[in-house]
Amino acid sequence: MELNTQLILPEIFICAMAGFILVLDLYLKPERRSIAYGLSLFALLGGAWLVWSDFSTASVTAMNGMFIDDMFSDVIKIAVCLLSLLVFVYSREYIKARKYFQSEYFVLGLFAVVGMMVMASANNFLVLYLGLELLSLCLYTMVAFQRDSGIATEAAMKYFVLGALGSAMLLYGMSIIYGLTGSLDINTVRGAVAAQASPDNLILVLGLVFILVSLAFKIGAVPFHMWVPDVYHGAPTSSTLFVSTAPKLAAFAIIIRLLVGGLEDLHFMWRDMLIILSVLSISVGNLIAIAQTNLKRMLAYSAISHMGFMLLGVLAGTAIGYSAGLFYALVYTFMGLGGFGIVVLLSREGYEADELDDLKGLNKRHPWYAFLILVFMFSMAGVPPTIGFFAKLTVIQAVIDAQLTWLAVVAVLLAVIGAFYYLRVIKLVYFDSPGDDSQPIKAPADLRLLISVNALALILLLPFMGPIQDLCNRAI
Amino acid sequence: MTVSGGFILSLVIWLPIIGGVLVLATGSDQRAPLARRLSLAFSVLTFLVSIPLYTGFDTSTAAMQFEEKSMWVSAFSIYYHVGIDGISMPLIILTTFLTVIVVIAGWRVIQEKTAQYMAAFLIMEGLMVGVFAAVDAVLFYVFWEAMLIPMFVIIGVWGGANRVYATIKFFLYTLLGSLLMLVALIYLYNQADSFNIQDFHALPLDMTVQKLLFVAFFTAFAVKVPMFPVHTWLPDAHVEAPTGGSVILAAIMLKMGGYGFLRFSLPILPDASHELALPVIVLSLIAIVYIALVALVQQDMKKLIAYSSISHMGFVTLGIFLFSARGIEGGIVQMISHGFISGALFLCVGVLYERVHSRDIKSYGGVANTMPVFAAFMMLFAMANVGLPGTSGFVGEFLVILAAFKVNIWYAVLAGTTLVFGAAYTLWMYKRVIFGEIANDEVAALEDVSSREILFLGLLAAMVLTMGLWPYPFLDVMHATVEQLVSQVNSSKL
Amino acid sequence: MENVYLAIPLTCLLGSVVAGLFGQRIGRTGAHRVTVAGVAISFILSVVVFIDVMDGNLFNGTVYTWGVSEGTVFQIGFLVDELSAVMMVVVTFVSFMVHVYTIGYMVDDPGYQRFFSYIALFTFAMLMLVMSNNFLQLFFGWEAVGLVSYLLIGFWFRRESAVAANLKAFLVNRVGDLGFLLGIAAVLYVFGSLDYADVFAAAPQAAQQTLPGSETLWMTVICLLLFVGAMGKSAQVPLHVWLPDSMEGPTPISALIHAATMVTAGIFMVARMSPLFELSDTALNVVLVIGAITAFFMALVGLVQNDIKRVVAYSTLSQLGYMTVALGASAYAAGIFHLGTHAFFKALLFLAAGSVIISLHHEQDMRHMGGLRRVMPITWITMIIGTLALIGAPGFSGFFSKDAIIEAVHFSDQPAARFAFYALTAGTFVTAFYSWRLIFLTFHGKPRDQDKFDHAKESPWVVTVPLILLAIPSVVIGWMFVQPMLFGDFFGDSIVVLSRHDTLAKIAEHQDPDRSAAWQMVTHGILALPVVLTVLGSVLAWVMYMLRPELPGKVAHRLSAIYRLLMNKYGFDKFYEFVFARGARNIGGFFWRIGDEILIDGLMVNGTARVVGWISSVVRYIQTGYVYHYAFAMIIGLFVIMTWFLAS
Amino acid sequence: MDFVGLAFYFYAAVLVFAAAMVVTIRNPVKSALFLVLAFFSAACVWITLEAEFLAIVLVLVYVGAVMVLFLFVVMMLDINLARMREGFGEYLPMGGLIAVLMVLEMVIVLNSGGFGEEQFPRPEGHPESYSNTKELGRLIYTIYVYPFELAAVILLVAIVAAITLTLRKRPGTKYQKPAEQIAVKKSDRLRIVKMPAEPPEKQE
Amino acid sequence: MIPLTHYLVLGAMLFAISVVGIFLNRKNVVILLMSIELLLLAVNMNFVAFSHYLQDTAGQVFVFFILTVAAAESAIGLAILIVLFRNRRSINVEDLDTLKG
Repeated sequence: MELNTQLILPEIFICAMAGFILVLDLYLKPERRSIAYGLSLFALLGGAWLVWSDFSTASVTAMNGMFIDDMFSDVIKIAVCLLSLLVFVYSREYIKARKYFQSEYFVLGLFAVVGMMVMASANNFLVLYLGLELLSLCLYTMVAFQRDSGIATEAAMKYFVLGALGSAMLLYGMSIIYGLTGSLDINTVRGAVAAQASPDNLILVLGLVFILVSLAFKIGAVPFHMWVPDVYHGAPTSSTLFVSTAPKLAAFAIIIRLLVGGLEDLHFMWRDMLIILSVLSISVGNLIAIAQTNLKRMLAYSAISHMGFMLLGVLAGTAIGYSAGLFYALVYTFMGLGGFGIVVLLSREGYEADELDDLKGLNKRHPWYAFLILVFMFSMAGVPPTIGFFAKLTVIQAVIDAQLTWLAVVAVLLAVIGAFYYLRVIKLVYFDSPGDDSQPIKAPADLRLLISVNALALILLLPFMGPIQDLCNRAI
Repeated sequence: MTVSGGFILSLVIWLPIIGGVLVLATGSDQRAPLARRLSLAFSVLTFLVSIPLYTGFDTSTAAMQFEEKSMWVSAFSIYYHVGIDGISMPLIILTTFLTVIVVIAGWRVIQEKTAQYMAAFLIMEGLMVGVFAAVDAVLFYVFWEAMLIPMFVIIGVWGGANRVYATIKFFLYTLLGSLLMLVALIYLYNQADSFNIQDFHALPLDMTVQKLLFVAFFTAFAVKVPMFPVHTWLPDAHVEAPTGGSVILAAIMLKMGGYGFLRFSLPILPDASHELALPVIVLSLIAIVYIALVALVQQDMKKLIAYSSISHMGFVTLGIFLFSARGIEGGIVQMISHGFISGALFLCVGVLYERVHSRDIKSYGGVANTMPVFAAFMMLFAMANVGLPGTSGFVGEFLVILAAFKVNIWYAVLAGTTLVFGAAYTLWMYKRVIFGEIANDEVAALEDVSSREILFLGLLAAMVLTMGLWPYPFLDVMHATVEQLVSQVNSSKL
Repeated sequence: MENVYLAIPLTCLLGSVVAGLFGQRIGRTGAHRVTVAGVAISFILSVVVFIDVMDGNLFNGTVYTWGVSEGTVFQIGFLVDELSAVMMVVVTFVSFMVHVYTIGYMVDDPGYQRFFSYIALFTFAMLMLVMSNNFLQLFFGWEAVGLVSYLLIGFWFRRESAVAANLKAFLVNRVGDLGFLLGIAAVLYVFGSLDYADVFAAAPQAAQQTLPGSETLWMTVICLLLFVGAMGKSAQVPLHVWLPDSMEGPTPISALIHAATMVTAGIFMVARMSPLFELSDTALNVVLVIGAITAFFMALVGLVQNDIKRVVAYSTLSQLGYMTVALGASAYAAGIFHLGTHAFFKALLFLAAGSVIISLHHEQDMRHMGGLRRVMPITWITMIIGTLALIGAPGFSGFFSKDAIIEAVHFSDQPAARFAFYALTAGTFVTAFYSWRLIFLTFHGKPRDQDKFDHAKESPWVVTVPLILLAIPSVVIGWMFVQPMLFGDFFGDSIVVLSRHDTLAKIAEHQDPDRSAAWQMVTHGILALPVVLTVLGSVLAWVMYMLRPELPGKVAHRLSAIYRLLMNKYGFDKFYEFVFARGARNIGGFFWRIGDEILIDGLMVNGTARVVGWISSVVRYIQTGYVYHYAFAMIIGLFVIMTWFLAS
Repeated sequence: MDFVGLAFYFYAAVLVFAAAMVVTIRNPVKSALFLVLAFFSAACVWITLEAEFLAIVLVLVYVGAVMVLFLFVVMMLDINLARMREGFGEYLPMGGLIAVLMVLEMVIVLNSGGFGEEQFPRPEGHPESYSNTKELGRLIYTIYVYPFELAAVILLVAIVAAITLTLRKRPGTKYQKPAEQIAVKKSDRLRIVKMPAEPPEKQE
Repeated sequence: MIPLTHYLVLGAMLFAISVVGIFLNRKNVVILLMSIELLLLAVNMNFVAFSHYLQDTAGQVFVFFILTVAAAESAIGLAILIVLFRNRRSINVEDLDTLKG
């Protein structure tokens, strides 16, 4: 019976803060809610700091081996905390303007973060499942949080139903694996699978397929992507921000935990499945994105294609590949954050700036924001000198390294198609003349500052690629 | 961090970029004059800094010079590694020189978002120099792609009516090409375990691989050059781009393609290059003849010059794929001289456009009556474009034709037709625009070139003549490098 | 001495640059002073050099290295030998005359300075051409004179006809230059050098080299290619079409460039290449045929022209034909000799015609002239002299050179020589006819345009002096040079003739070495066929234009078919215009519209874009918005993947 | 076939039937009730697997709580049953096909050995002393304490979520506050004002 | 005696039925939620069966937690359902189609 409670201190801390905020909220006047907001920021910072403070280089288990704390999990956790922090800052004014600036929103956010952290360091099917559910339940609620918005609730409903279906599939897969291996502990499973891994072990394939499909669903890979556009589009942008960023990392984490940690010996099987999924995701995502007129929806499809690229890294099945995938996921989350952040930035009370045409001629009105968009778009398109390029570089390198050059070629060709709609955004921003709407954008200073930093980081971090890459390499 | 010859090269790369950022910082158009002066200062400074690259250049060796090398991404052994040899050095000087010209040229024309315009050019200058200077493949690729962004914006923002179509076409065309190249580069990395281009040179590769890689590189460079049949982005881009944009595009960006062939295709894939030389040569000849004929019927001056650029670049690719020192040197000289000539011609069109706001040949005629000095300049550049001996235009074509004759008489004959066709479309345009009675009131109202315009046209004229009458120094710097290149391309890797 | 050589062209260049760049500042007089001075100096120096060369001081040296490639060194340098010395004198002298003449001719033209700058530049280019010691520089000068000719033909750029003519001239020349350039490439390929000395030295060894996989001699290929260049510059059929149109340029130009010097560059070049041409009979025969055709048929066209300058222009064409034939017959010396004499008398004729033209205020149509001899005697006299020289009246310079050529062809045993001989002999008749026709129509009979006639007056001294100065050599030069140039060893090694080709030597055999060659030619020539024909032609002209002025119309009517053919200049212009000019444009348009816009852009580029757009607009409807469809998609996805991997 | 077997097959049949009814029947109330049936028979099936505690929990929690919740919601929302009647027969064959195929495929796989009798023989029943409940309890509170805590968090989230989503103050509704009613004083209700008598207006 | 596979088949059938139920049902969201409950039930069936045949209680523990989560899930589901109903005055699945394309 070994607990090593100090290892799960960050999770405990954030939970405690969440509970505290919940209670505190009862005694807060509505106009003092900012305190809850501030506390939640503090909670996230604290959590990140706690993880950082014992940033582990070796992997240690706790909670009777259900919890694993290694570098990978720490990287993920810190990233998750920081991302969520940014999300909160970005969305503050937005939700204020939409009259649901409630402590519960942040509390749920915090619990979601806890869920993600649990996923990041899950060493047991059960824990992994619970973390996932903790996250999902919070997300469903956050999507539905703008109660008076029809599309938000519709999105929430779709998300809920499909999400439940997804996790059910995960469970089914787990049950099969459990049946075969007789254990829920990932390490044990690994051993057992290694023992009986063979192409003609149909049952193993069955379990694998179910798990894979559910994972594909969580990251929104085609053909399990269909919730993504609707949810991203329907949810209030603040929630979209949240849903589209940190959870991707968590999903990547469980992919690593399950496929790599647990079932790596089946790589020869899931590699092909992932190839199909990633090619489909990149192509379909990019293709449909071209036809979109709504910025959030377009970004949703772009997210799908990006996840496809991330999978490229994973399916390589090599250390390089996994670290490439990790790097891609990290980079993507920050790009996506910026992308949706722009929508938040341009929106104001009673006005959602989520139609592409709302961006027309932005350069004339706000050259700086226009420049930010430029950076985000080129980074998503993977054009140097942005980090987005390096993300693509690493995954493609991994793929070619795995003797899948043809796949790399296909991927880049599809990337060209993808580049088109990013360019179209820039075209709207720079080349078109502004529409009638010429209201000044009054975003809070902290939002302006952070989003600028966010954008510039995509370029200015370039000289520091080396350390970042090394970090990813060692994290795997 | 190993450095030979100080940080001049880095300075040439980053100075303009920093300058561009500063210019950008001047912001609104109220402070446009400041932006102009600042950008002029930076461009001139950069040019001055780049002079030592020529003066301090050791013509005796083919090795990289002014090298700087420091670890960038250890995980992929990517270095910040720059250096120049006889091929890249002239092109770098060309870049810094023309940027000055472009800044001067944009002085009065660009009235809105001046800072952004100037900044774009400065930043682009740095990036282009980076492309020529990069010794590390990834570094090369970063500059190569990044370069597209400012050009994309320049064409899109300050371009003409159909600019959006043109600029997106331009961007996607080039992106498609270069992404395939990226794949090729990474493949090579996985083979050589290093992104250093020179290590690629030494890498043994079997034929099929070489062919595939060749195709990948070829798409990238052929689009940039541009070669038939992937040339159609160029006329559109040129027509829509502002004068400065056209100048840089024609004068330098197109050279990237030729440079790429020399830096990658030939030395890394010698056997594939030999194997596939014929198609490339055929395409080049098609470009020379076909495009020249197309140019003949253009009504739009810029389009005409754009097509003539394609036709002239045909000589570059032709020369390169003859695999003889003379052909390659001819190709390089052609690149440089075309840089001056096409730049000058676009500036001439710009001078007219600025006054009449029309690129249509029909709306001119008898300009010589009102702008004699301008007419004289344009005559010079037209003749240079025709490839008249004594102008830079002749040197490259001459060498390439000589080299082509060696390989196959008919190459030389077909290439030679440019003597006639080139003269036909250039002088016919000149005749319709400059000669004749004054066509309309706008022409009658023209006033001759200002001292500022005389300045940049004169500078270019001087270069065109010097290079035509005494190409020795230009050829001299590249001998060693080209010799080495030829030996590389003629030694099989199989 | 090197500095002298250098000074000869550079003084002209200096004059040109000064007049061109600072023309506005130094003014008209300044402009012509500086240029005339320049040319004068180089004329004097040329004479000095000529004498020096006569003393046997040849020079072959480098000025500077133009460039190096694959070990081949391209240099700019001078070769001063007999041949170039002659050319230098001729060029500078005529140019000098023309400069002076121009002062009067262009006096009221706004482009005064520009004009002087041009002609000085031309002189420079021409000198570089003749003094060159290698093919590269030869090509430089070659193209440079072409450029200046282009500029000068289009000097009056407001005139549509002028700018059309100069474009035409440039393009046609370019066709020739293409051949020339390829020729140079071939030379470099075969000899690995572009230096005359090296090439000529190596020529005999290379004589038998054939093209890979064929019987053709490299030498033939080289010579033919080079000759194509000569055809362009020296306006040989079928590349002659530009010369008549070039008369759009001011008359001094016609005299200097399109009669005396530039057009003879081709002749000079072939003579210079004699060591190569001698080695290829094929080439020589081609030269013979082309020359003969030009000589005769262009003369015919001269018959029907009414523009005084065009008559002279066509006579120039035909005379160039004579020279070419001389080359073909390996009588290079004769060719050069005729080149020299022709330079003088043809320049004289042009300037005289120009003098007529200005006195009639730029009236060029002979049908509006007549009876001018009374008002402008000097012009009349000089022009008569020029005519006599042109038709080859015994004793005049033209007689010696032309007769020598005909004789040479007569003795040549090249297959094509017989045809050439007949063409040339017949040519003399035609020449005499149109030359006298010009004289009679212009100076004799009654004034056909009274009011023009009344304003007509003799030209100022700056015009007439050059006429006189040109008239003198037109008469005497034959006597002076026929002996050394044709039968003496005047040209030394600068011209190489195989003994079996040496027609001039054969002529010499038929002569008594003790008596002066000139005198023998006269006595022998008096009764020879050419002179007889000349006389007949002259008489016929007198009959038709003095005695029975109504005859020409009748004849034209009777032989209307031939007449029209001649008026249309055998339809060359129309043919070229239709086939090349229009044809090229149509093909270009086709390529552009169909190739670029429809196939590549429309189909490949935008086509792809459109397809992608269409696909996306279709695919997006998969996203129906119905949860059950989403669920369905998931299930199907699961199902398919499951089956796929269970099956495999 | 012994009693256990009989019970299993019987309840399994009922379970499948009930499940089918749940998804096919039009009326949500009925399908909710069928779901109850399904759960109940599932519980019985689990009994045959000696999972007594879970069986009971299933009945208590689901049949007792969750299903009630469902029914409550169904009743609360005035769903227009008329529209529910609109048939979806046309999708039935398709759906049925998929279902059958899936089942077939999975059955094939599951029977492909690996889960066969020899690998997984029916274990002997536990001794009387064995308590499934106790066993579970021991595990949950010791080894699985971490998941247990997480489950607690999840439930908390559920509560928070449910409340924040559904709780609302209707603007129209009126509330009584007895405390205030009792605490009223005269002064609150009655105010005495002095005002000068006004002279009648004169009219002439 | 009953072999393990029979339990698994039962689970599979339940799974299939409820899955089909999800995309067969176009009228009533509530039934979707019920299908989800069935789905989980199917999974639980597997786990219980395995845990019995493996003689490993972990499976049952898992089921225990699944039940908990399922309860929480259904609570939230119903909450969303109610919010939806308040917005739309309908819980008809076919009405949930404003987001598409």
